[in-house]
Amino acid sequence: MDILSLFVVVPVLTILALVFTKGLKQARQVSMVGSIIQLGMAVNLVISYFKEKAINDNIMVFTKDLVWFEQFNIHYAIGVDGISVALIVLTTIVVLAGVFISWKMPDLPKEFFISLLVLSTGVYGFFISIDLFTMFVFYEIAVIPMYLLIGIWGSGPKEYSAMKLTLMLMGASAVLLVGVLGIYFNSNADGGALTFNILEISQVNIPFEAQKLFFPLTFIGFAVLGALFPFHTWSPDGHASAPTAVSMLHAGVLMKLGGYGVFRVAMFLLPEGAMHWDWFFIILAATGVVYGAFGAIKQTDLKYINAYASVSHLGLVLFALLTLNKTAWNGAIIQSLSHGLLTAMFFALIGMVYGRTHTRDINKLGGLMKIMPFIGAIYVITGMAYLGLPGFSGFVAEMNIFVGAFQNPDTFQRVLTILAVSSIVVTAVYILRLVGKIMMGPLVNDDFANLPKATWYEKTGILLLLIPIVAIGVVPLWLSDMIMASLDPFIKGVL
Amino acid sequence: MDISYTILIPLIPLAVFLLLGIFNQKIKPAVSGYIGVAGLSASAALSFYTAYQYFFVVGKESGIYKTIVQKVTWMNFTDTLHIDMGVLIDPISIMMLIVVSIVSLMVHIYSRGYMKGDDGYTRFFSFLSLFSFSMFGLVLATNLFQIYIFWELVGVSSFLLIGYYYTKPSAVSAAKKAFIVTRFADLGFLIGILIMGYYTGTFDFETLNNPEGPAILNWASTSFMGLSVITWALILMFIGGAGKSAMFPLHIWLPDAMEGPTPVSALIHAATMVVAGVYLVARLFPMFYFVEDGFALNIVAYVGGFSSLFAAIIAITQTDIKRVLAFSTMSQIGYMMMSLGVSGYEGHEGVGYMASMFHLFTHAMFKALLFLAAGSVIHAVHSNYLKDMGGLRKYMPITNITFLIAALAIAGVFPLSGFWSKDEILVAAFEHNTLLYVVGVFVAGLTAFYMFRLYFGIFWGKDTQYKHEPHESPLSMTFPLMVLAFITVVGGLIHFSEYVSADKAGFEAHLNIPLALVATAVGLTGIILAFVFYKKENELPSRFAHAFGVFYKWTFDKFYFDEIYLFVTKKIIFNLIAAPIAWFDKKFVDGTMEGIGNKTVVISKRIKGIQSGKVQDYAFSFIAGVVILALVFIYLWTN
Amino acid sequence: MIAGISIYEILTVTSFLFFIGVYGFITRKNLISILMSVELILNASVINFVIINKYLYPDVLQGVFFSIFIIAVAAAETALAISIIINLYRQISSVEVKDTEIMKY
Amino acid sequence: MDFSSFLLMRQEIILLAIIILLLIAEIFIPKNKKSSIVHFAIFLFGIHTIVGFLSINECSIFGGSFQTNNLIHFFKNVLNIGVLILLLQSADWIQEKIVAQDKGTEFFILLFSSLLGMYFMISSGDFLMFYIGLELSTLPVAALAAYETSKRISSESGIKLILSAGLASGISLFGISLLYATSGSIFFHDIIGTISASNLTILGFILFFAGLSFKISLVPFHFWTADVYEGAPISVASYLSVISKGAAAFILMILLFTIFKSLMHIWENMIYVISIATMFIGNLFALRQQNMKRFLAFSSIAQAGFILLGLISGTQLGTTTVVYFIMIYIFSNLAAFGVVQAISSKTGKENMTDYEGLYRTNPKLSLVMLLALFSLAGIPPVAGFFGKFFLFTAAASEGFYLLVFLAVVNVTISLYYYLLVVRAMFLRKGENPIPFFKNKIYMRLGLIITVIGIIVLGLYSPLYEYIYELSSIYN
Repeated sequence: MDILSLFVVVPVLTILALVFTKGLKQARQVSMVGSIIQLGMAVNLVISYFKEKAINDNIMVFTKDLVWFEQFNIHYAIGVDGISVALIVLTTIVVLAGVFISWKMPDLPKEFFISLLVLSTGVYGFFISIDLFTMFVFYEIAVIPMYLLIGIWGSGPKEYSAMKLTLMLMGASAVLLVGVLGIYFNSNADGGALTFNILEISQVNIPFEAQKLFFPLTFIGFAVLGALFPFHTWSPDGHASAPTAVSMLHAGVLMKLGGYGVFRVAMFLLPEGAMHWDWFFIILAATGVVYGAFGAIKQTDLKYINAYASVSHLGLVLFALLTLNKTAWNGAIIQSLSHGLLTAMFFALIGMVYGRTHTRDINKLGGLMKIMPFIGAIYVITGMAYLGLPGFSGFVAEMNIFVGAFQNPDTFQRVLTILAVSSIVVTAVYILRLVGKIMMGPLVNDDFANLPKATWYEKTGILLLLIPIVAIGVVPLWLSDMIMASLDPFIKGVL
Repeated sequence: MDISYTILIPLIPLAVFLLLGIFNQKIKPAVSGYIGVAGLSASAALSFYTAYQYFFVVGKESGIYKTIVQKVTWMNFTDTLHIDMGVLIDPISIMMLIVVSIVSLMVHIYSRGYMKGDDGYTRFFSFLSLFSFSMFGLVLATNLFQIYIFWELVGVSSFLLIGYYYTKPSAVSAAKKAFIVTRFADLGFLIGILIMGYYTGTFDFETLNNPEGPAILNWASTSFMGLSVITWALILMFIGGAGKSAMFPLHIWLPDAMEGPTPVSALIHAATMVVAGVYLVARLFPMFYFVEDGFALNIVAYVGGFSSLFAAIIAITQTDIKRVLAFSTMSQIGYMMMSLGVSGYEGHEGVGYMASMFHLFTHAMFKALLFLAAGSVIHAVHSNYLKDMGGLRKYMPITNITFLIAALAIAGVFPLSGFWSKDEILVAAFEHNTLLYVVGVFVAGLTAFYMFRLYFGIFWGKDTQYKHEPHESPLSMTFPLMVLAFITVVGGLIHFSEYVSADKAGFEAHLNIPLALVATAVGLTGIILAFVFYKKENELPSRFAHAFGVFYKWTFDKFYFDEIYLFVTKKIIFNLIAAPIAWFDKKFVDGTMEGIGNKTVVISKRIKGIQSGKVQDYAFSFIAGVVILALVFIYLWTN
Repeated sequence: MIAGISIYEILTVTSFLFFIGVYGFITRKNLISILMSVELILNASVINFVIINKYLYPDVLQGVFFSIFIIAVAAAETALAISIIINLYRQISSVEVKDTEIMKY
Repeated sequence: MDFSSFLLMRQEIILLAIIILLLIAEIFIPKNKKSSIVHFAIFLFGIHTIVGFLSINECSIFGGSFQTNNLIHFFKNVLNIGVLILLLQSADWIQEKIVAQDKGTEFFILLFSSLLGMYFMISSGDFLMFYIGLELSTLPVAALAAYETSKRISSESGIKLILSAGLASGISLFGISLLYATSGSIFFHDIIGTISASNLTILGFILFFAGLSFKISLVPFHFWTADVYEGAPISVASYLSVISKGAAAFILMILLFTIFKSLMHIWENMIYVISIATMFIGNLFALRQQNMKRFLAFSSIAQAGFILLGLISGTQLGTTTVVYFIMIYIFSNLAAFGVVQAISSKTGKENMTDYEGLYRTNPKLSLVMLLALFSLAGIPPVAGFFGKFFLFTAAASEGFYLLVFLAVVNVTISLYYYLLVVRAMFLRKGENPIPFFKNKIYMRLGLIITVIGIIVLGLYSPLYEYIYELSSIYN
């Protein structure tokens, strides 16, 4: 078994093992073991990646290619570059943290963990695929468990949110499907065979007319998952209703599929289309950055705040991708990682607060720092990291994006860049409002005075996320260089 | 020369911070106090050692203090642009090291007494260490991005410390305000950095500040709206500096920041962090000076001058002693800015630069002293307000004396340190800009007046009856007062101009006797007026207040700037932007998506009638379908 | 071949027959009548087959055979339909088409 | 033509033999042992299904009236498997409800006759054989629909089916007569040579097409579907929706790709329009159905719209994808109907609200339903996704991107109502959930086979390759 396929096989085996478990205890232990194995594999992958990269300068390493549907030239083709490695590591971390956070899952635990792992299988598969078809398959596998996860284990208007989320995402993937087919049927433009293989298609000069037509489809198809304005409305409702671990996984990992897909498929394969449509989508993305931030100011539900914040932060990812600049791209990938970790952390914390106080309304919360110092402190730290404080991953990402975006002397793009940069102030406003309201100030509700402190598994989950956030923030060089090195093939397309 | 040991200066407080932060719950308060003081002492010792090495052993090379840089790449942006982390040693960074380490150490020691018995004792020390780390890092920064990084970190330390009493809503909102206002200013800073990075291709101070270097020589190559982009960058960066240094109109956070514990006010909001803006301008002084003939520098000068006047006027009417000191700080920083703004570059021309740095140094000492003394008073009477004080000289002799020394220093009375530095500033202003000179002198008078209003109000004035008899603070608190008082007395005697100058060559500064006399006279007038008004409780102040009428009220309400900001944030941003966006999002964006869904269901309901259950209707549709298909495909759509 | 009558006349007749059947199917109220209308439609086709065979392609008897089969199948169909109608009548004592509308929307 | 050529009709003959055997058995099995007829029928049909997999030669007998080739043979096998699953799923119901009324044997005989009709229909080489096959496949089903003689809706569904079918076959016949008029032959291979796009031919084609569309229930010829499904016994509805529809779609495809090939410019547009209409109407109606059978009826209408996407390309790719999709569709829909059947025969409940909380009481059944619905909706990794994706690929290969786009919009709509069922089963707890029950062996076997099919058909690519090879004759 090759190093990459394991990422699909191990979760599947874990799922099979879960089928035979009974009760919460067994289920969570099996999931934990499975997730820890995944984390170990991820670490191993990073090490092997650096080793392999030293002797192998292909775009993708660890490639493997098995014919699947010969007639369509569909292959099970896998391979990774620095970007996918980074995102795989992110996924393993968030999944493991998610398992810890779900340690006390009262209702249908087995099914919960199975769904969670199905989702992660889809995500892994998506990140390792270099075949559009396989990628699409995994994409949908990753999205559909959300319906059950939100619908069964969620809270509030969960049925509505689950349906909305699923339909919007699947609607997007439907649009994407047209785009994928369009790319496929133009992949013989240079006279070769039709192919789904990303690397092969990237060598083909797809006719401009086709690129113009299919770029928006592909872009929107993926970007909806990346919460592109104005297709983001599934995300606040979805996050608000989802159980903690699902919010974590969804915002932390699943939404990254959007940005990754935009980059890996839409922009890599249709560079001319990207340049043609750039002006339009970059307006949407920049609007999303500011819009999401302002949207977050007004919300009173913790999860809504975070969901809008995600719209803003992921808007920044899309914005960075559309600036067509290597530094900004680097920033976009780091932002994906950073946002993944941070938002997962936020959702975990929100889950802990909610689990204790049973409310997410910030007007009903206050002064919690005194009662749960650990959670409070981490909340403040996460807030600070979220608003781009140096020393945390968010800063590294944002600076790359801003510096990169600024490398284009075009006034139009400058204006949008400054607009996007200004979001850091608005971010500070809503984050501080949040932290100030719920953690600081006097205790608003005396019932809260005896709430339990954080438990060991909660702390473990939190630390799992915190460590990489700080690591990226303090020593960004290795990550930044690893990603940067993988960006060259992309930049050739648009320059 | 190997200066890598200087990296320890910031790293030791960082280690202390991590230690105290992570084991917050486990460490006994007393121990954490000692750890904090010990850490800072080590840093201070290293700072002094570095200063000694630099100024007297290795720093000077052919008459010029060289800039020593050691750095490593932290992150790469492009082939040319990257963020480095390292240390940069030159006269002003050394000077700042000294300032920060002395004040910080004193505040650490002081806090052991001041904060005794507080719940968050360990937390407090860990935050102080975090701040010290950040401030050292800022001071030692080698490039724009590094300074920005630590700039943000001091901002957050400030946030944490202002909000130290986090259960107090006023403290929380003050902390938020401070952070958001400075963050807003930092936006300017960041954009400035981006512009600078793009057009000069570097973030390094060395390259940027080289008068012969490309950054300065090519300033005119690109322009935007009539000004060089570099000028724009400098202006934007100055906005960042102005935010942190509480220059008008970004000053509103500073008075509120007094919600933090008093040692914090002394350290952050008087001596060190708030002068970061001055330091930034000084750090980039060659650029400010050479690019577009000092256009940006003029802005610095006027903003500084105006702020100093504005703050001094407000300070007169305030009744919260910490707020008076806060406005005083703002006023004095305006002074420094003004001084930088009127400075030249070479030799004696650069007296403004030197004076500004000198004043930064002396001001840090006496303002920290003032705050700590005020803290001592507050500690004793448990109130911030002048009305609750009076006649305290009998109870707190040491505090009284040290406060008096500091007040005299800030009023510019010979031979205290404030006299010397203020004099140099006025000299610089006199030589370059008469208007600003007049402002400077007037502000000097105002300063003397409000400081002594404060002094008399606290230590003399009415004989207040105290519930608990106030008593002198413990040694841990008075010791720092005495140390700082000592520096305040002797600090002026340092030949500052030999060490710190714009062109780094050093020059001989002379006392300009006439100007000194004018300044002293004005200062003494202020003191005497205050004496008349406030030595004994009397009717004069309220009569004068009446005489000024509306103007007094405006001043008392700080010219309604808080209200304006509140209006902008609450009414405009919150109600006119965020609320409509939230509404728009719900109704339109989400509404559209919902609408698509709902419409589908509605359509589905509407058309249910065609499935009528009547087999004849079905047959009719069948036939109609056939007929339509036949008509369409035989006659209309035949390709 | 019928003297004096061309294929057009006969086809016109069968078309009329066809449409009468269709009209009847759509308008009659009684299930039996509707069934008869179906028979009309089938008969129109039957005549069509025979006539086309006779007039246009007289050498092979495809049409004629086809019509025989149609008649046979139609008989089966009618028998089946009648039996279902009878069963329905047993339950609701009616053979009106309006009584077969309980399943709708 | 010697006697051995009858062997080429092996499947038809065996099926006929089974019918006769059942008739004989009906006579000889004593009244109190009538329930054994179910085992007997299933056993015989199982044998028939297995024997069906023996390969067969391409042939054309009776002067071209009857023809068969590997693809047709393969498709017959698919139909066999479908019917076998159907029998397994309805065995309990037949035992309990039908045999009790002493109508068990007839049920099988009618069902097999209908299947026999389909064999002849898809193997037909001329319009006569086609017509007879069509009627043979329809009329017994009408009888079956009205099988529950005590239920009014069953009779109503029977009468609706027989009348609509009569009308449809009448119109179809009229069309055939016109085609006969213009081409001079009822043999397909003759027609291919003479057909041209004259107005009369087109009219004839449209009339004929309408008749066949009735069976596939394409809009606007679909109205009978929901009512008949609702009223008919579940196994009959299931049979109509999968076997009957699949066979009709298959023969439509063969006819379009062979004799009407030269009219492609006409039927391409026609199918384009009808496909869109069918998908939208089917989905929009399915949205608000509460009765599971009605729900599945409209869902199957929408699925028929998707099948047209493969037809429209008119290529080997199209043939393959259509056959592949129908096969997957048979498994998926049978799984869904199987669950409905299981629940209905135990509790008599057929409404979506009755399914609330099903997962908590009957997890396995719910999972089968989940897989089936996901497969119908086209969610990977179950087979439906592959089927749909390839259909879309076929349409896109000829440049029908807009059609594909509208189809994927419909996939999203359809996902909505499939998820409504999932919602009822999994998300809701339900005040009065269906209590746990254990299925009998036949039902379990029937469901397991469908589940295996749903999972394996998509992931196991050689099957697709195999169909592709078989389809090369319709290139």
